[in-house]
Amino acid sequence: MAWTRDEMAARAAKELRDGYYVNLGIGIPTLVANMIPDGMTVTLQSENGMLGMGPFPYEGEQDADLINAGKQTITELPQTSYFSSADSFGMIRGGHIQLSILGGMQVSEKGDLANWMVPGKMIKGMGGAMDLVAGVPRVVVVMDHREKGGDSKFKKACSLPLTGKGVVDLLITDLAVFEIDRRGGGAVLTEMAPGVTLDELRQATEADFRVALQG
Amino acid sequence: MAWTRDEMAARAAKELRDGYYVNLGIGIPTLVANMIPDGMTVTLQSENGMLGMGPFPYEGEQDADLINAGKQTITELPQTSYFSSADSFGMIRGGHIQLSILGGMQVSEKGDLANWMVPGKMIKGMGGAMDLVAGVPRVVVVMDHREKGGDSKFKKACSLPLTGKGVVDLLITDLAVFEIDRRGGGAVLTEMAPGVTLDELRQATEADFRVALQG
Amino acid sequence: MSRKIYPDAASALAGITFDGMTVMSGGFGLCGIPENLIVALRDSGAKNLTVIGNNVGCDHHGMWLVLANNQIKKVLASYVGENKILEQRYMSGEIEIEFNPQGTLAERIRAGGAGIPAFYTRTGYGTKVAEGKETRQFPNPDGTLDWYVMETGLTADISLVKAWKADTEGNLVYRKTARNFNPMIATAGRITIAEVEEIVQPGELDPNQIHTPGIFVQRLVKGTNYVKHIERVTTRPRATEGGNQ
Amino acid sequence: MSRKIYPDAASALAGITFDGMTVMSGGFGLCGIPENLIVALRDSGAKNLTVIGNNVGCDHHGMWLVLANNQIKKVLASYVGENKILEQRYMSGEIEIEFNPQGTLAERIRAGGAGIPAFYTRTGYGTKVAEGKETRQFPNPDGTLDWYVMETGLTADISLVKAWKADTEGNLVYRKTARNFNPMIATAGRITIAEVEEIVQPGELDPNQIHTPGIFVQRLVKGTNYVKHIERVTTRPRATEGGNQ
Repeated sequence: MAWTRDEMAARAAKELRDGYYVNLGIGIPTLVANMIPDGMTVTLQSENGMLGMGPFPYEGEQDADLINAGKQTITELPQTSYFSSADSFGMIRGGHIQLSILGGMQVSEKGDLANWMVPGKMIKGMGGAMDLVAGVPRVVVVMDHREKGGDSKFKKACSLPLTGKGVVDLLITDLAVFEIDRRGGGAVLTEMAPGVTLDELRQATEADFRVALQG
Repeated sequence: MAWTRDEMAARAAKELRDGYYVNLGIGIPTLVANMIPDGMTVTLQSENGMLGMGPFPYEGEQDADLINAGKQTITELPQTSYFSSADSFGMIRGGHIQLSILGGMQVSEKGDLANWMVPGKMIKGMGGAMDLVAGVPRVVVVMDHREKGGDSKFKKACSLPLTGKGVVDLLITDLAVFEIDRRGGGAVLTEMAPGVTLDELRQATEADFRVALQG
Repeated sequence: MSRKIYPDAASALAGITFDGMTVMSGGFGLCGIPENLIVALRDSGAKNLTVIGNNVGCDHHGMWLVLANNQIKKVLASYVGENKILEQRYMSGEIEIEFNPQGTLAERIRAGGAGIPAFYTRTGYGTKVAEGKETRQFPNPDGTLDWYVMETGLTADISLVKAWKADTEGNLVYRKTARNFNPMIATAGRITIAEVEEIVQPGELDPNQIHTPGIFVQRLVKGTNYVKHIERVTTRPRATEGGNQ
Repeated sequence: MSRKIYPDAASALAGITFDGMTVMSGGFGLCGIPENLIVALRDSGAKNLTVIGNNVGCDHHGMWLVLANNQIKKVLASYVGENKILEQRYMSGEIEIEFNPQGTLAERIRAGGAGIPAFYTRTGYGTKVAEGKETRQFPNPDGTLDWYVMETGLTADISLVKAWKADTEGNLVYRKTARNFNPMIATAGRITIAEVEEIVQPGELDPNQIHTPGIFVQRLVKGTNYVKHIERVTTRPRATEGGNQ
């Protein structure tokens, strides 16, 4: 049985470590913010210029000058700091954010990621995604395993234009978890959703992968 | 009769314009700070990270956290702002400082400047001089016309290692004032100290120059 | 001391706009945009503009007003969603869009203002963004090599920024995430115009805490009638008062 | 929340120094130098250091202490005057000095911290500084071409910075011109240690006014016994009280 969105986010949350500075993308990754284990200090970065992102404001207390990268109103925390976009991406590109969790359209077995454009459709732009995957030392992608039509989104090579080449370290889908070697060493299956069989997974997956299931 | 240090500084002060942001080097250029005409607003930059440099503090009020690029204690003004060295030189390199007045060891007729090292002697370093001459759109050099031994310091080509190539717009010496074309168009004599004759000046000068004396 | 101050946005833009000019405008989405100056830019009628900013407004707000008035020829941005007119004109070829990764765009603008003509970044290597650009390898601290893309600095004929407070010298302070692209854009304009919510006297802002020194601001105006439209109001319910009593 | 705080400078450096490491240290002259951390670096005994900073202390002060203790092999700086031991060892070839223009040094450190492996600057073109470096032309806005020098980013094994105040998260605020190189150096260390005059609780510093966000600070210590030696005390006489009465 495939993992739910919340279960995928919960699996991504296991990548958090005490003291980490983390950037969360839009969609399922946003749910990870609510799954930080008690007693663990994790500081959330918003690439529009904020460290220490707090929860949504109470109704009526929203501040137009305080939004996250998804343009949602948020709040500050006692340890919050604000800075410019140049300083924000200096932080990101310089490798100071330990972990980035973001969504994807396609991931390849070499760690390539496509998540910003579909040829022939309106291009909205890559926003900060290309900088995040290029700069953050550990990148986790959370996405459905298959297209609605059934095609595998975990591929030998991405067919969509890339967001980054050799940038994904861990892929979490609704069916399984794969560790990927950015330097071309291939993908390794480490976990499967309950009830999913290896045969079913191979059927649903275009990418090659080795199997090293945990405990 | 040669100009005094104060007279050279006063001539340099004529280069100031209302609203200018200006960087003054150590030595004679520092004197220019006291010669800003009444009613003219000139903001002084100190490249260690300050705009709006005020006068020396009253005795006993010096603050170790408030120095200029010459490491002298100074004061702030109501309009003062502080910033990092990277931001300071971004300002300088980006052409935002309108005028730099600094000392020199040698200037060439092509606008080359040497003012940071003498081969065989201890090198102290160029500090911010190379950035200033490379970044500021108008560079004025104030220096003695001759070495103590009598050799001309305004030369066909600098014999000392350069601080910048094609960077000087105006040379003020104790004997004369020359406009210089950074792009290789040569030097033009525009003023002479009182009592100095053109023959004497040519004797004292290695550089070629045209003559277009003012007024 | 107050020679930088103009009575309103229209007069602050008067005499310096021209067809074909490049304009940078601060803001992230609609957060921290120079609302008054954008309206004045629309009213100036200047055409064939190249507009540089993270976004180009969204339907009915911000730089969309200039777009809808047929003044924009080319856009450099990182994200242009929620903007139907732009979508139509881009698909029809009427408007050219150069997509820049957000961090690359921010750094290109900083570079332009800081006299850096070009720099290298890993961002975009191996993607469409790197097509036609110089790429090369540089060593990591551990001796391994990575590939990088050369990106160039950006400057503008006019930069429009929005700050929270200014003093009469043009020293600026931004508020919360409304800072975003404004500080770099302030440095990259041949002429930079700042609009602010409040103008105070020199000495009222802490000199230790100026975000943009006045040297970068040539013209200053106090904005009026701020809308500060929020694209996505997200809130949580307030716990019922006295809940568990 | 206070896991970054160490009881003193010696413990903040314990276990992370090693022979041959690269150390960056903030300050301009003796203004804004991490006095306590420099003493701890000397006491660590780590040798063959490469030291990066605008200066290397001056006689009997600052990084001079580490120099006099024979721990430095190489220096990257913009100015090293007023330092007799350094002069002797440089002339005798015992110590290598790589002179960097001050702005280039500041930008190289910023680049190192910001993931920029290299950039171009006009500074130093046609001088000794450009020897052995790549040079190339880039266009100005007016279409003319200028020559530029390629400079590379700098990082360090350990960065030592001095700030005025910190909160327990490592957010830093600097004071006046004691800021200088400290903010960039804070970003460029694999491990950055900050010493401050005062540590406050989160929320006591204005989040709008943090100079160095805590993400850059791995270790934090409250310094003691600040000397803040002034190299050149320059003052003006106080007008006689009641002067003209």
